[in-house]
Amino acid sequence: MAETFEPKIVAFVCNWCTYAGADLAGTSRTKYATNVRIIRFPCTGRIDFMLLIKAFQNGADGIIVSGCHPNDCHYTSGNFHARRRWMVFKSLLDFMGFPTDRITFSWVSAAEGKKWADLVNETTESVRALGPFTDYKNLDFTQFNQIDHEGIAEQSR
Amino acid sequence: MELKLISTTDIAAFFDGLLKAGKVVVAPVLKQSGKVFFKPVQSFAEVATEYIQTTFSAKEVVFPKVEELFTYKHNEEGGLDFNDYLDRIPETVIWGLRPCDAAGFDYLNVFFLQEHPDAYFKARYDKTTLVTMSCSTCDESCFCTSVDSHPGDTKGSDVLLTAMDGKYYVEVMTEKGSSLINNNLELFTSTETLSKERFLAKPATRFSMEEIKDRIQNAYDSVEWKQASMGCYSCGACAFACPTCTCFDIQDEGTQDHGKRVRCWDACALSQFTKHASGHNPRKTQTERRRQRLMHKFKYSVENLGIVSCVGCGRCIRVCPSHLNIFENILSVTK
Amino acid sequence: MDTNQYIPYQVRIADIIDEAPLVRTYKLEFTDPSANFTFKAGQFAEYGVFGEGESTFCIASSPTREGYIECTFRSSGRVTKALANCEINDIIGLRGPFGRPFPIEEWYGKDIVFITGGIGLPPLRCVIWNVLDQRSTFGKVSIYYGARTVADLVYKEELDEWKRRDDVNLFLTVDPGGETKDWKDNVGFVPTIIEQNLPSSKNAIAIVAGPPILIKMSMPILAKCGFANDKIFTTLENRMKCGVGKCGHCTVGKTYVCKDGPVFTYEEVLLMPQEY
Amino acid sequence: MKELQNKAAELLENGTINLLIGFCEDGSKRAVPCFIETAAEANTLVFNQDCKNNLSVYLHKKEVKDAVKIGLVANVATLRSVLQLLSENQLWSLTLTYLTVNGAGELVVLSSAEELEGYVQANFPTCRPEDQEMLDKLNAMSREERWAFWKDQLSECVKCYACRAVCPMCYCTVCTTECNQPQWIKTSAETSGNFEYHTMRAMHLAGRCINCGECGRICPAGIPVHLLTAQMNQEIEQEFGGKTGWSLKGGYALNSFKPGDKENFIK
Amino acid sequence: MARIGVFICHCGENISATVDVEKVARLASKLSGVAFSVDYKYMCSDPGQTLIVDAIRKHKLTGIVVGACSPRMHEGTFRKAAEKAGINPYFCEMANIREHCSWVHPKSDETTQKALDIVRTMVEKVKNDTALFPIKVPVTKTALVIGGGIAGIQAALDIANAGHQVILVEKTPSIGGHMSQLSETFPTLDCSQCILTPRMVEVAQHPNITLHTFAEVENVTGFIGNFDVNIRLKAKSVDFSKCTGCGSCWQKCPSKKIPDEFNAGMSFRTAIYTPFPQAVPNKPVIDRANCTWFTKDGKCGVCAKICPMGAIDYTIQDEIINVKVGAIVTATGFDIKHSDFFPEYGYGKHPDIIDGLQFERLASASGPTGGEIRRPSDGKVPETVVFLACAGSRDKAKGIEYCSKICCMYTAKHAMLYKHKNHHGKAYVFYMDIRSAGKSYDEFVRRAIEEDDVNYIRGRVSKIYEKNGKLMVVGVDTLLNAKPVTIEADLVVLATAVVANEDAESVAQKLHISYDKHKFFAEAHPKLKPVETNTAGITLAGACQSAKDIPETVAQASAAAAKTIILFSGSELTREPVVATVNRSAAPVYTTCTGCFLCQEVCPYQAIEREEIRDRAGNLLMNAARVNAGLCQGCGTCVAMCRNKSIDLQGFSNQQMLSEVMGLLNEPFE
Repeated sequence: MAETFEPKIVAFVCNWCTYAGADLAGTSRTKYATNVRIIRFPCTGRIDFMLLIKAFQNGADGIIVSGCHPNDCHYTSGNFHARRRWMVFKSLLDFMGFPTDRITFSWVSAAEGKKWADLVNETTESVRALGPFTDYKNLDFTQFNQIDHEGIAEQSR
Repeated sequence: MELKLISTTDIAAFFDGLLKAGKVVVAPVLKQSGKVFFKPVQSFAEVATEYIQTTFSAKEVVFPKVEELFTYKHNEEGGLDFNDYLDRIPETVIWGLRPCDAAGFDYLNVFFLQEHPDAYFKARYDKTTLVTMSCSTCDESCFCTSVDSHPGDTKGSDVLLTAMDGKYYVEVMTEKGSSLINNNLELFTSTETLSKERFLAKPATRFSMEEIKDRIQNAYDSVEWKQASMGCYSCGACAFACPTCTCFDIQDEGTQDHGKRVRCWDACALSQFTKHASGHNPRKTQTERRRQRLMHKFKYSVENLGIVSCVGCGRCIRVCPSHLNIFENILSVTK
Repeated sequence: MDTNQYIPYQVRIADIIDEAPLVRTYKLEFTDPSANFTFKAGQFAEYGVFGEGESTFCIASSPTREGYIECTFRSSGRVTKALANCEINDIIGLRGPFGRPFPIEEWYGKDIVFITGGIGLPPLRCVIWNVLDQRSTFGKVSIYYGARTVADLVYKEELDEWKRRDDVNLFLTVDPGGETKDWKDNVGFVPTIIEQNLPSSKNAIAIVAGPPILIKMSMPILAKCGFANDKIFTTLENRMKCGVGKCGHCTVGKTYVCKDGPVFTYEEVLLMPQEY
Repeated sequence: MKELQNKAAELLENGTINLLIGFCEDGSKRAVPCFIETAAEANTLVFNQDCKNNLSVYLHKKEVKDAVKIGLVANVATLRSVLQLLSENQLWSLTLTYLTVNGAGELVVLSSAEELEGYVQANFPTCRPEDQEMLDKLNAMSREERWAFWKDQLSECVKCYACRAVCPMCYCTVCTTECNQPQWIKTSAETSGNFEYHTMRAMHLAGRCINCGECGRICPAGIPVHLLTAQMNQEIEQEFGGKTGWSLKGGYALNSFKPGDKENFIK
Repeated sequence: MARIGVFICHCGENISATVDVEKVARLASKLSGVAFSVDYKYMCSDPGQTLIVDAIRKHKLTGIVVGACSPRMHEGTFRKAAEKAGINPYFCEMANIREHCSWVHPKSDETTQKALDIVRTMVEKVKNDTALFPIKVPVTKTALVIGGGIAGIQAALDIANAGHQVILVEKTPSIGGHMSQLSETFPTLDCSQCILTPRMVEVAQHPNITLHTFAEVENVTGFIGNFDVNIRLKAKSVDFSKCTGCGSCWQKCPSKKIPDEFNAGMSFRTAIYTPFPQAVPNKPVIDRANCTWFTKDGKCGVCAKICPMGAIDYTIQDEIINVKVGAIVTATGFDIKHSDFFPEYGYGKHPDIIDGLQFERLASASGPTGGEIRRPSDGKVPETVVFLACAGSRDKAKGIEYCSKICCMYTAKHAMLYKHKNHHGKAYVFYMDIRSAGKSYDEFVRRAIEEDDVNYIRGRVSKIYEKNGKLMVVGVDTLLNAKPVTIEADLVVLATAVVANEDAESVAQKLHISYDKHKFFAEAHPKLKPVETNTAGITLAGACQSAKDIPETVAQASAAAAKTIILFSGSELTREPVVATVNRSAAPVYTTCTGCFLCQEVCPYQAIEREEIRDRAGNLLMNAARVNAGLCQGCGTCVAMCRNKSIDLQGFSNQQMLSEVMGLLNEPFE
């Protein structure tokens, strides 16, 4: 492809730290890549792993998941639970051969506007390097639905 | 009907001929799991040879596990544009299915095309040709002979191949069939009727439709249903493996503006199958669900369409997690 | 090649009436004028909200009223909720008409007795209007209708109209406790009201629809009045997907409610297993 | 064998149990689950190597629950799942008696949760060698190879939900797959939908699965789904410690935490 | 389909400078479900809000999306507007196209596209919004004040005087805090003790105040209006009910060589002691770490023998008491760096290099020298005293970038006090800048320079070393073209940096409040909520938030008190309905919850309860989880935990979050 590939990056962030951190990046006019789209959760503990799958399924090329640093959770322990869940989820995806380097987990506090900007930039670059996420789209050639028939008809010619 | 012979050495050539003719050829393929599935193949080499029965039936060629009915998209006028693909289905040959599967197609054909013909099934079926292989082996799950069929049955097939040492005895049953043969007519020699008997497997006969025909009538009230269904975990394995199970669900995938409407297999054994939004479930217990399935195969379809919709392929027995045995159940409830 | 049963018509919501809590009536007009959609009383359709799916309910308007159809539904599941969120001028999908209608032609000259409760009225409304629009071709018309509370009564205006008409006997009731202070009609369960005003079964047809309990309670009374089982009609509502007797969801024994029904005589119902 | 039959008969006789869930042989001599309500039928019971089914699943079944006092012929895996279920506040309406055969081949009858716990801990199973072999094989693969492996496997899934149906831990009355407001999991068995489903299932079972391996064994399409949860359990065990189906107290890894938990994967 | 209104704000130029707001509004109108879309200069302005209200009424909108600033900024504003127009306020969502878009990206199509995507996402969310209604929670009208310094004292008195109960917890044996150590206070030079002591007494005697000295907060659970606090009453070893505070015990106590904290280590105290003569309560406690009875098991016991009241009780143990409070004022105060923090000044090895607090004690009439300024080493009156402002403060190298704020003023005060006491002595002040903003503060500094001729030298001190009995202070005078200066001093006073208490972090974690990187507690908003914390019901007072002088501290303390009193003004408070719920439905379903109760563990607020569901006959059908809306804070951890989605979070429901994701990733239109 001629023009550089612009990855779609979805950020799942908690309201109290990372969302505020992103706000701070804004108030301090820290510039960063436009590729990220933020979805706000009350707490990282609220983030359902299914949403990550759904995001990829619907065309996300990369995902950022970020919340309060350990001990700073507004709800005291949401991020601790989230951390375990992520760890298990990540290793599950790894085991299934899913490219987990497309998911960036991070802690960004309300005071770390700069860190947020850097995080977005780094993630955007790394995902751009990985290229568009197609594995998932390619999954959906079920044996006998017509799309595939065409596909096969093609090949067999 | 024409009768032909083709040598086992030429069979590959015939097969490749079909591919060359641009047909999609779906044939049994052995996968690393040790199970055999119907797959579109690119060469004769891929085709599995040693197998009693494929795990799932060939019905998914004409009735896919997921089938897109149409895509929809909002247009400028505020309405929607629909787009189905009925005209885009390629010529397909199913190779090496068993006579029981072919018999299944016979039922599917009647079922889907009666009263309100199913456009999708028809479109696929019209483009599909069945090249069936008689069974030379069987296992204790096979019981085709109990349901008025047998390992060399031509029912539903377009072409039936029966391996006779060194050659295949070819029974061409339909127009579709002969046009397939004509594709490489030079490979075939004509022959008179031969007896397949000694080349066919001998599955045990568990019962005869004749003997249960009457007793099935009041089987609904049999007390045996509970025992017959206690072991049922209520999964859909039997229905999904079955060559004649036709139940499906219709789902939308996408947003209100654009997406597709698909139909996918559903199974009467699943507890949600008949459940209303209110939570009311006409068939509350597994007993009722199991009964519905079996009664449908042996009684209801006979009453509605005059066909027993069980072809005795034994798949449901092989796949059942708790080894529920359809013919044992039928025997017990018709005692 | 036969028409594709699965491609829906597109209908525009022309009007919305809030009947009762969670219950709405939509007036639907076909976007494509050339669509010559004809149906008979008692038939149903599949109403689809794209992206959500389809839901089944009867056509509540009378075939005698042409150019539009109406449907009344209670939002309970995914699709009906989405449907309830629709606004006037939204486009929804419609497949149908499906199923066996009421044999109205066979009823000419006969008395008609309607018995229903709550959200069971919509399936009968089409027949009622059908009958009333051809009033002279039928005998006496009596309607027994009740709901849990006054608020739960649907088609309130039409109920008033029927009440005013002298060629309709409307017996309106609400369950005990469901009445409001200015409620002038009966209080009590529908069967009780029938007991108090027994209809004559002479040359008459009874049509019963509504909650199973209502049907169960009414049947003996009708029998007592001398209604033969084949003179009593009802309509079943099983889960349906395709509407054309293929998907298998609606089967009751060998019967496909969608194509063999939804209208059945009580005689036929008695022959089915109790799976509805 | 006889011993088991007699004991079962006795329990049914003296009303300790109303229903016994065990194994008997079907027409073709395969061990299949059976449900015995009278002492007379007890002589059909068998218990041997190919009695593989995890019968604890049936304890969620309405027809079975109605019996209240239930006897369960169980191997260790099954007992382990019962233990896990108890720790998850299930089976509260049942009075259970467990019949099993220990390593020495003698009949063991357990009639209380505590006895059960003791027995399970004393006879705690390890990962089946063939599974371990597969896990090692998969872990040795490259990311792409693993993806290809699972893609190929999952493309065969028809969503018959047998894996869910035979899983004692899948006792939800309404599964996420049936939640349609919103629709989390595609109903259709397209591969991506299958991926969703199996990821979801593995996540929900990670730290709860008791590795009976039934889901993999019975999968009609031959998909080794049990490997997913087996792998997860191993990772959880080494990261957070704790075994599933080990004690009545439970101790679910994903609803607890330690401030010092692994976080090297977090930027 | 819903009828959504989209309102795109220019925010003056803040958004429109980089985002093509007209285009966003135009394209938003094409989104499915959007019935109305408009852009406007200032949506938050009155006309802007009126625009919204009118649009909602005119177009019968069912929900609105405001594309403007962060919801943390104006969500409330626009929700009110929605409510005013007659729709439930929770049908209003904000699309953050300023902080998250226009401010962080250059003017470009991408930026506009992003704004569009953000709006579309919120449109999808608002479509799935549901009407929510505030939750009422009862309020316990008792306040907990942590810290008995001037901040805590002020807050406690204000709340108590408003008629509410106050529990004041102080970790040392007496209230008073740092202020009690000060000699005089700037800018008036009135005696600190004289103005403080009456307040301390008032606290002790106030009917509404329960005072717990020598006590610490153990842990805090619960939430605004309903905190549950455990307080550790450290073992005093003295029965206060018997003790009269006569003092014979500490006069007779043999272990007398314990550095006196109150005198900043410049004198000694005994093991049984009261921190200072005016202590409140004026009764002693035993410092067990230094008492031979405890260190050399059972030796001594003099105090017990001597005590006329038999009040001494070595067996007293720490006691944990539990209190229920509705609000908490955090006034834990500050600490200062000590001279050992400064390598260049010899790590505090030289006794005559002291910190400000020590100088306060030297200057204080109640101090070790009775108010005469004598140098610690040999008790001589110093002829030359050098004061160093900004010792550590505003020094990146030392990791303290901030200004300690009070040093300039107290250094001037110190210099003055010295001059007043020794008219012939010389006072030098090394400073970077003089920060004397504040009422009659600069005048005060001028007085030091002009009337008391204190020599102010603008410049830093590079090092201090000893040379024949003198302290050689080496620095530069940046005003005299950076000429190096060396001053022979007898005493050097470092105005060391103000820092957070060392236990600040653990206190914050007990209270579940956040803190900045210097361990000062974080206010909820730097400008608009300088007193509140992010945890509802907990406020800040004084130097625990940042360095403050006394008037500021007192002001903030009163503010904190005011916030608390407001909270107590009603018998119940209304809370955001963003809480989790476990689904319920009619028979035969009842609920989809399977009662595994694995969610109970994850709830930080113990908000998940068990409910037994029974049929009409009373048979137990199932156990299901239920959320206590009063306790639930809406983190949603349980929601993500629940396997079959039986729990959902109002305002962040599964439906909402999923449709956000879907909406976000739907192909960008046109």
